[in-house]
Amino acid sequence: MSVGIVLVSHSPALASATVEMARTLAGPGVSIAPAGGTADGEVGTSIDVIRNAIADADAGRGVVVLMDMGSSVLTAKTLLEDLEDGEPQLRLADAPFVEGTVAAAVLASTGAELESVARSAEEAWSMRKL
Amino acid sequence: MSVGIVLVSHSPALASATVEMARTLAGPGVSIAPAGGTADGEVGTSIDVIRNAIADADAGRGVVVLMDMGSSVLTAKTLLEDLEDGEPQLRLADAPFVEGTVAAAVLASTGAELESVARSAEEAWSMRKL
Amino acid sequence: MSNAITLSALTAWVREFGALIDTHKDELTQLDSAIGDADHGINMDRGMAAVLAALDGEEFPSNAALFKKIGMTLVSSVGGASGPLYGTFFLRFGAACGDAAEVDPEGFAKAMRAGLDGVVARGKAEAGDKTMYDALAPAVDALDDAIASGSELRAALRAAAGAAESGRDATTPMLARKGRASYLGERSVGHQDPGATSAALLMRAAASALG
Amino acid sequence: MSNAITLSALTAWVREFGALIDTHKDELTQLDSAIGDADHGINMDRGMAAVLAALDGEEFPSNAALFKKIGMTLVSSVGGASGPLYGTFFLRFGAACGDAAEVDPEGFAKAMRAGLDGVVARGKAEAGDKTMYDALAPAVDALDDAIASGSELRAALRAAAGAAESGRDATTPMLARKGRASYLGERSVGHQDPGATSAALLMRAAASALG
Ligand SMILES: Nc1ncnc2c1ncn2[C@@H]1O[C@H](COP(=O)(O)OP(=O)(O)O)[C@@H](O)[C@H]1O
Ligand SMILES: Nc1ncnc2c1ncn2[C@@H]1O[C@H](COP(=O)(O)OP(=O)(O)O)[C@@H](O)[C@H]1O
Ligand SMILES: [Mg+2]
Ligand SMILES: [Mg+2]
Ligand SMILES: [Mg+2]
Ligand SMILES: [Mg+2]
Repeated sequence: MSVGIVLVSHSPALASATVEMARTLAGPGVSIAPAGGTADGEVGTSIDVIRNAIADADAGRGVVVLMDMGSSVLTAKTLLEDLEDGEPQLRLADAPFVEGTVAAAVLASTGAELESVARSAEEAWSMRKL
Repeated sequence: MSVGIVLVSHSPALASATVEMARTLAGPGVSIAPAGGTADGEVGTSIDVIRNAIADADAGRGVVVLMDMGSSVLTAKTLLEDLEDGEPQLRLADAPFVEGTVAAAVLASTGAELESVARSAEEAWSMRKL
Repeated sequence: MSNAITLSALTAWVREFGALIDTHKDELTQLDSAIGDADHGINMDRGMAAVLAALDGEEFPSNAALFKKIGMTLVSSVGGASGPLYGTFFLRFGAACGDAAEVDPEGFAKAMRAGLDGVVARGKAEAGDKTMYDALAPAVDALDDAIASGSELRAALRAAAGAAESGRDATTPMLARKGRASYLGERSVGHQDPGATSAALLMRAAASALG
Repeated sequence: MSNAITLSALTAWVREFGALIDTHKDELTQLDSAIGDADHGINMDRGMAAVLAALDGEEFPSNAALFKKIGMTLVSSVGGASGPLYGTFFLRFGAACGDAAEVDPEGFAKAMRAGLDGVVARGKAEAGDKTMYDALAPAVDALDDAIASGSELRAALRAAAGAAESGRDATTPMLARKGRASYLGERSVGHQDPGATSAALLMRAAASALG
């Protein structure tokens, strides 16, 4: 299995839609899980939802975490820096949400390691479209 | 009504989820429409879907178009450069999809003009999260 | 130590903060509707209600344990940026208070500084960015100064609460540079920051519960 | 002009391209599964089937009108990057062919160049980026050279098709720098580009339908 990827978003729908898109582009071999919204499916972020998604995505090779914005970022940082205990190896990626996810998922599908997958997400900031 | 915003994506779900998130953050006064997937709801991009979304989002003040990647970008550019006839004033924004949309929607909600809304989307490339 | 702050006093402070949030929730949401997404009062009230529920009938062995529970509950339940920010504040506050079941005024001031540093570690706000930092930082400075110059805890906490309220008021002319309000650029000027407003309530609660 | 290419010959070229795509669709999809999302054959076949359906029983007054229909149909129906790329190719090809109902070999070569420029305007590919450009560009160069040096159209088109096929083969060792394959970095090396493969079919179709 690939390095894991978790998408933290305020919005359950945005996290799931981005996971689906990444699966389409990267193939079914990528271990990617959404962590959108609060535990009761509302807009917001929840540390429990994130923890569960990390457990889902982990296949023993570490998990790259991408965040949409605002409280997603703050919550993921709090998990990593203040609340982590015994989680799999985590690497927060500072990346544009959709573009970084696609880049990470495609690279992860080739069997790449945690750090290169995270870096490919982060390099998406220098992507230009027009 | 605000400047219009159209989100072109391969994925109907991604376009709709991003529209919803932007509406939550920017309020209901923003005129924003999804253009995701092909005319029959499959993954892909369609010029007709984009044209309809532009008509929906237009309130006479021009429309900023954001694209996820790949064929979304190519299709939107083809519309603007080779196929445009009589559409409202269009401005393609070269921006990260989610981050650019939120920035554009929040600014549009304040009544800003087409060019500043597009530029606020484009400035999202220099946003950092960590 | 005679003037130590006990665990039950610290609990009373948190309860008082919850009560003030409840009283001011509409005002906080109102402020967030001008430069945010109109949920700060809702967020904080949901979070503090969850905290008060988590404290009810529970016994905590130490400052650290009490504030770990409070911080984790806020991070899990608020659902907005203020959740991890206040959550980190309390987690770091508690860790700095240590494993005893009371803390002296110097220790309290140091723990407040540690909480503030946690907010900065989390959100990277600087002075003048129009955030809760602009209320918290002057309050922690005022607390340090008062205690260093030998004030009573009661007076020191009043000075801190006053400083937080001045800091809160000073956010009105600022241009937001952090959080969702920063997307508004110039249009964020002229509105009081919601997070600075709730932070001033945190300090006022300390003055009334611990003073 | 005696050796002019008629509108019905141009239509036959497009039909032949559609037939070749249909024959090779599994191969194209197979190639796209190595460095893409395994849909290039499906995309192109859906697009060309839509084009052939749109041409059936229709009369077009001019080159420009015919190729506008073809280009728009591809942009609307392919659903992948190749849709707007081939769509723009045909739109610009048709506009350069002009409002007549035939085109001489020089005009045809100029229109091919305009189509190629359209692909570049759209996708910004450069030589060596491992895209359809790497098959199309040498083909258009070969066509220009052959016609400038007085070759017959038939020979010129064969030279162009051969150049496209060499260009296609040369994509195998390249590192992808455009499109989805570019995410793979080094791992894109060693695979033939699907879009270059379909572009070689476009030139082979011209050689057999127009030669
Ligand atoms: N990076 C940050 N650093 C410090 N405080 C911040 C930061 N981002 C936001 N805030 C504070 O959070 C408040 C908004 O909280 P809230 O409305 O509950 O969350 P959200 O913005 O996610 O809806 C702001 O008024 C501001 O004081
Ligand atoms: N920017 C570009 N410029 C030129 N050709 C490109 C570009 N992007 C992709 N291509 C071509 O498109 C082909 C892939 O087409 P296809 O699989 O139909 O679309 P998608 O990549 O959207 O699934 C690639 O093999 C490449 O030749
Ligand atoms: Mg808010
Ligand atoms: Mg919110
Ligand atoms: Mg493909
Ligand atoms: Mg595709």
